[in-house]
Amino acid sequence: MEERVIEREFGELAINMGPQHPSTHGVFRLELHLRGETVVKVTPHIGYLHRGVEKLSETLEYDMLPPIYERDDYLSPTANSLAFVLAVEKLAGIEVPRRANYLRVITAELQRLASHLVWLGTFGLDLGGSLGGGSTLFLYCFRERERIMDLMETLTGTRFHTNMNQIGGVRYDVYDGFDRDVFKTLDYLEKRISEYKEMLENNPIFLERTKDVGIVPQELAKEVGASGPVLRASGVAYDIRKNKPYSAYQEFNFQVPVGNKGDAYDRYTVRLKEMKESLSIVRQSLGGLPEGPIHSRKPVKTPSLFKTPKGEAYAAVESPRGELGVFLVSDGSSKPYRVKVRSPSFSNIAIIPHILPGHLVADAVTILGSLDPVFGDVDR
Amino acid sequence: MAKKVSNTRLVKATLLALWFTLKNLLRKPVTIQYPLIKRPLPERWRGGTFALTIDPETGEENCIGCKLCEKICPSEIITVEMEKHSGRGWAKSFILDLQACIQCELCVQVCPTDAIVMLHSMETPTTRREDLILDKDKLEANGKLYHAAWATGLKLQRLHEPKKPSVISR
Amino acid sequence: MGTPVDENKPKLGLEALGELIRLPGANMFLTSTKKLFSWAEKSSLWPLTFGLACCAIEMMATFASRFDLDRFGVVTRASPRQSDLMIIAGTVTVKMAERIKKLYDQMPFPKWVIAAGSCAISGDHYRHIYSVVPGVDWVIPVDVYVPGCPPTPEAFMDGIIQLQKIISEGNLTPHLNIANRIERETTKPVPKKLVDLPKTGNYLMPDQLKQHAHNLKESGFDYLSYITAVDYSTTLDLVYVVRSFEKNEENIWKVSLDSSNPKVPSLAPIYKGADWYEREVYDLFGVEFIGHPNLKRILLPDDWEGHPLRKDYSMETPRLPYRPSREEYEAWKKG
Amino acid sequence: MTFAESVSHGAILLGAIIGVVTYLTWVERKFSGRLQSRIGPYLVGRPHGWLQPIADALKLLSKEDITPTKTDRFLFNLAPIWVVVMSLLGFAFLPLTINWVLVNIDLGLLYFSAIGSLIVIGVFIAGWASNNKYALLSALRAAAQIVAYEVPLLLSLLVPAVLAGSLNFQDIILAQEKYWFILFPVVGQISGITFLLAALAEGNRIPFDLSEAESELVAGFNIEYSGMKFAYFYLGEYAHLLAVSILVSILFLGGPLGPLLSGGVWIALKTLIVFLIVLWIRWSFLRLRIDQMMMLNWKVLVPLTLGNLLVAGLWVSLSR
Repeated sequence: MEERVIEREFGELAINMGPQHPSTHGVFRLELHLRGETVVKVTPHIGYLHRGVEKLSETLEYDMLPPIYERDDYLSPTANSLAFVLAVEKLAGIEVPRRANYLRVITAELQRLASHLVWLGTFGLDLGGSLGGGSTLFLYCFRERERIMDLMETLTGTRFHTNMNQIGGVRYDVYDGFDRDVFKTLDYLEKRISEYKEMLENNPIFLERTKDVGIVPQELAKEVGASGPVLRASGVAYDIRKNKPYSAYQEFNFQVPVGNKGDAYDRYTVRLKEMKESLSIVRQSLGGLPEGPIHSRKPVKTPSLFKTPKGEAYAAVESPRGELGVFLVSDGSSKPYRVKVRSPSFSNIAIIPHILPGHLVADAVTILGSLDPVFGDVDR
Repeated sequence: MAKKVSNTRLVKATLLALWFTLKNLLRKPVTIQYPLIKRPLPERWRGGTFALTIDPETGEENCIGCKLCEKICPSEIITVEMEKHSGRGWAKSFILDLQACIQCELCVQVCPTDAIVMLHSMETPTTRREDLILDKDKLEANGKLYHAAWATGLKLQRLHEPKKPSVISR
Repeated sequence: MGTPVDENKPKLGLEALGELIRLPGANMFLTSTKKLFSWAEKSSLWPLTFGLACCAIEMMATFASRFDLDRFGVVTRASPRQSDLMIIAGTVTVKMAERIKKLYDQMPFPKWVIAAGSCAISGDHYRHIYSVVPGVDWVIPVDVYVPGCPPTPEAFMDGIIQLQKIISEGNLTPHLNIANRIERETTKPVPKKLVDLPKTGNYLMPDQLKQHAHNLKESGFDYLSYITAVDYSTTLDLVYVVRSFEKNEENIWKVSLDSSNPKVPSLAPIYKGADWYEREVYDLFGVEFIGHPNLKRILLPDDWEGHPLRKDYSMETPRLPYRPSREEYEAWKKG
Repeated sequence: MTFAESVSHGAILLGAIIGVVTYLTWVERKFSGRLQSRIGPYLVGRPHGWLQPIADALKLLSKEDITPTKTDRFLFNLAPIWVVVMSLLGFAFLPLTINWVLVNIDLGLLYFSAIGSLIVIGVFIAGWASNNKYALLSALRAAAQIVAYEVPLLLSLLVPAVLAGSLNFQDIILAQEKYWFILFPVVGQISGITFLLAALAEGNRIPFDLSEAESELVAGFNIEYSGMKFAYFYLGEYAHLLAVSILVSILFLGGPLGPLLSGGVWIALKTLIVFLIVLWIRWSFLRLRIDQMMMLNWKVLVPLTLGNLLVAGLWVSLSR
C-alpha cells in the first residue's frame, strides 16, 4: 500500500489524530496541520463506521426495523427507534395510546440522562487524561449511569438496546415496583448531579480549559445546521420537545436551557441543566402514568402483512445530540422505499473545520469533546 | 492565570476538588466481584441464550415449524425446516445462528406456541465460531440447563392487545 | 449481593504459578519458566483503548467502577506498542479494516484478540452491507469470540477469563479467514418494477435553485436542516429543507434530475452546512454538484466505485481483500 | 566507609529501591481504585493482588522488544537507561536515618536538583529518537515545562537550606529538632507546597503531565517503547517520585525525627504520607494547558517563591 503522504506547507507539522485515539470519541480522523502547538488547518475524515443502514432498511420490513435503528446513535438508542416509529405512524396514520406515549417519554428521558452522563465522563477524560483526575470523573459518571442501566434492565431485559418502541406503541409495561425504584434512583442522581455541578463550576482548571474555548457564533451554528445543546449553547432556544412536541411532551412543563456565548463552558452548562430537566420530566410522567393499553395495533405476527400507504413523512425527535429526524418515502409495499436519517452529530461536527484553526492541540480535544459526537450517528 | 476566579474561591475550589475524591475514599466500593459473586439477573432478562421448550404434560416439542420467527428476525439468523406427521407440524431442523443475533426478542414475541424462549443465563464466549451455531438438540439441552426468562410469546402478545388495559404482570 | 459461586474462579494466585511440595524438612515451590511467564502474561493483560461502536460503550462500562477490570490486572494502554490484547468492540467496516490490520501489526509479539459482540464476530445484521467486513477474523486472527449485542459486562469478563485459560493452557488456535483473491461476479440486482409514486412538494428547475435559496436566506430562512436524494430509478429527486426560527416554519423544495447524469449547482457558497450534505449525496448517489469547494467522497473510501444508494447497486458487492463475496461467506458457514 | 562497604550498601539500597518502587505501583492502583470507589488489583495473588507488580514486571520482561526501523537506534535505546540511571542516582545522597547515608557530601541539596534536571534530557532523547510526531511534540513540551519549573523548584528548595544554614541533609535534619520547617509560620508552608507542585511538574505528574498527556498525545514520549524499555520509563518515573517524597519528608517534615519510633520508621511513614498526597492530587485534578502552565509558573510561582526566600533570608539574618 503506497505510503499516504499528507501534503503540507513548509514549517507545518501535519499530525494524524487517527481513527484510534483516546479522545476522538469513536472512529474519527482529524488531519491537523500544526504550526508549533496552534492548529492552522483541519480536515476531518469520517466514514469509518458507515454501516449502510439506509440501504439495509430498503430490504427489511417495517416491524423488523426499530431494533436496527436503535444501533445508530448507540448512546440514546430509544431516540432513534422513536423517530423511525413516529415517521411510520405519521405516514400510516396509526393512533398511539396515551400510556404508550408516556412510557416512550420515560425511556427517552432516562436514556438522555445516561447519554449526558457518558458525555460528562468522556469530557472529563479529554480534559484530565485517563491516568488522572479525568478518569475519576469518568468513573463516577459511569457509576451513576449503572443505576439507570439497572432500571432499563429490570424494565426491558437489556441494558441499553432495549427495543422498547414498536410501530403502534411500546413492547413492555412497567412492573409494580418500577416507580419506587425510579424515584429512589432519581433522588440519588439529583444529589450527585448537584455534587458535580458544585465541584466543576468553580474548579479553576476546568474553567480555564473550557471558558472562551471553541466559540460557535450563532450564524455559523444555524448555517451548518447544528442542533441540540450545541445550537442552544449559542443562544438559539430551539428544542423539538417544545417547538414541535411529539408523544405526550406537551403535557409536561420543563424549561429549555439556553447559553449565550456558545463556548465549551456554555455547552457544559446547557447539558447539565438539561439533565435536571430530564429528572423532573421523568418524575412528572411516571407520577401521572395513565391506565390503558400500550399498543394500538393487533400484536405483530407476520411483518409482511403491514403495509403503509404511498407517500412521504418526516418525523423529528430531540435526541441528546440534537434534532434526529427520519424522512420516510414509501411505495405502498411492506418495505420502505427510501429512508433518510437526519443525524444531529453529522452537522454538529461539520462545525470543526470552521472553528478549530487558531486553537491549541489541547483545545482541539476539548472542542471535539464538547460537541459530543457519536460516530454510529454520524456515519449511519 | 487570567483573573476568572478570585483567589479565595480558587483555594476553596482546589480543596473542594480534593475533598470530592476523599469523600469517595471513605465510601464502600460499588464493585461486584463478578467471577466470585454473580449479580442476580432481573426477571425480564434477555441477554442469555435460547431454548426450544417441551410441553410438560405430553413431553412433545412445542415448535410446529411455522417459520414465523424466521420471517420476523431482523438479521435472518433462524432457518427452520418443517415436516408434517401425526396431525401437526414439527420442526425437522431448527438452526439459530448466535453469531449475528441482536437479542431483540421479536422471535419470542411472534411465536404462537411459546416454543422459542430466552434463558436466564450468560452468553458463553467460545474459541470457535462454529460453536455459536445452535441446532435443535443444543437448543433443547440449553432448555434443561437454565430456566426460562419472563417473556414468552403468549404473555407478550396478551400485553400488546389493543382493547383491554394492559395487565401489569410481575 | 448474590450467591458466591466458586467453580469458575479464575486461578490467578499462587496456585496457578506452580505446585507446593511439602518435604519433611521444608516446602518446595516447583514451577517451570513457561508456566511462570504464561502466568505473568495472563494476569497482566493490557488492552488497547480502542472501541468502534456500541460494544465500546459496554466495554467502558466494564472498565468502570462497578465491574472493575483492574481486579484482573487489566489496565488500558493508549499506544499499541505497550498493549498485548486488542478487544474489537463494534462493527468493522472496510475503511477501518486496514487501520485495524496496521494497529495489530504494531503490537509486540505475544498478542491476543477478543472479538466482542456479534458485529465483530460475524458483522451482525449489517453483514450483507457493501461497506461491512463480516467478522473481524477476515482481517486479523481472533482468539476468543464473545457473543451478544452488546455483550453484558459479565460476558466481557467471561471472555477475558476464557482468554486467560487459553493462555495458561498454551493451546492457542487463533482463527483467521482469508478471502480468496479473485473477485467473483455477484448476482445483478433486478431493478424493482417501476412504481409511479405521487410527486408531492414544490419542484424547481436546477437553474432556479441558487436564486431561490439566496432569497430564502435573505428572508430569514437561515437554518439548513438537511439535503437528501431519492432515487426513482428514472429520475433522481433532491430534497432541500431550510428553516427559520423567528417564523418557526420550514420550507421544503425539491429538484428533479434525470438519473443518467444528475448535475445541479451547489449551495455551498450560500449555506456553509451544505458542504458536507452535498458531499454525502455525491458519495451515496453520484449527484454532480457544480461549484462545490471539494467534491470528494465523505463516507466511503476514496477509491470506491459505484454509488451505493442507487437502486441498481447490489447491496452485497465484494470488496477484497477484506469483504468476501456472499457465496464465499455462506460456503464458509456450511463448514 | 571503605569501598567494599559502600558497594555492598549501594547494592542493598538499589535492590530495596527497585523492590519498593514496584510495590509503589501496587499502592497507586489500590489507592486510586479506592478513590474511584472500585477495588484495585484483587485476583492476581489472592488476598489483594499482592502478586500484581511481579506479574507486570515479568510480562514486560517477556514482551517482544520493538525498535522501529526509522528511529535513531543508539539514542532510542539510550533514553530509557538514561532516565532510570538518573532517577536512581538521586538516592545516593538521601539520608534514610539520622546517621545512615550512602555518601555524605555537603552539597546534597544542590546535587539533587542537578539530578532532577538531567532526567529531562532522557525524556527529550526518547521523544526525539522515536521518530513519531506525537513523541516529538511531547519531547518539546517536556523540555519547556521542566526547564520552566526548575526555577521555583530551586527557590523553594533553598528556604530550608537558609533556615538550617547549610546545604547538607544531616544539618537540615538536625536543625529541625525544635520544630519542622513546614510548621514555620508563613514561609514554611509556601515553600513546602510550591516545592511539591514544582516536583510534580518535573516528574510529569497531573496536573502538569503535559508530555505524557494521554488525551492529546496518545502516550507522550514513550509511545514507541514496548516491553522492558517501557518498564524502564515506568520504573524511572516512580523512582523519581519516591526520591521526591523522601526529599519532602526530610526538608519539611523533619525526616527521621519523631517522638517514639526509630528514625527509619519515621521517614518511611512520612514518605508514604507524602506519596499518598501526590497520588491524591494526581487522581483529583484535571490537566492544565501548556500556555496556562507557563503563565502559572512565571506569573505566580516564581514571584511567590522569590518573596518567600527574601522573607526567610531577612528573618534568619535579623534573628541571628
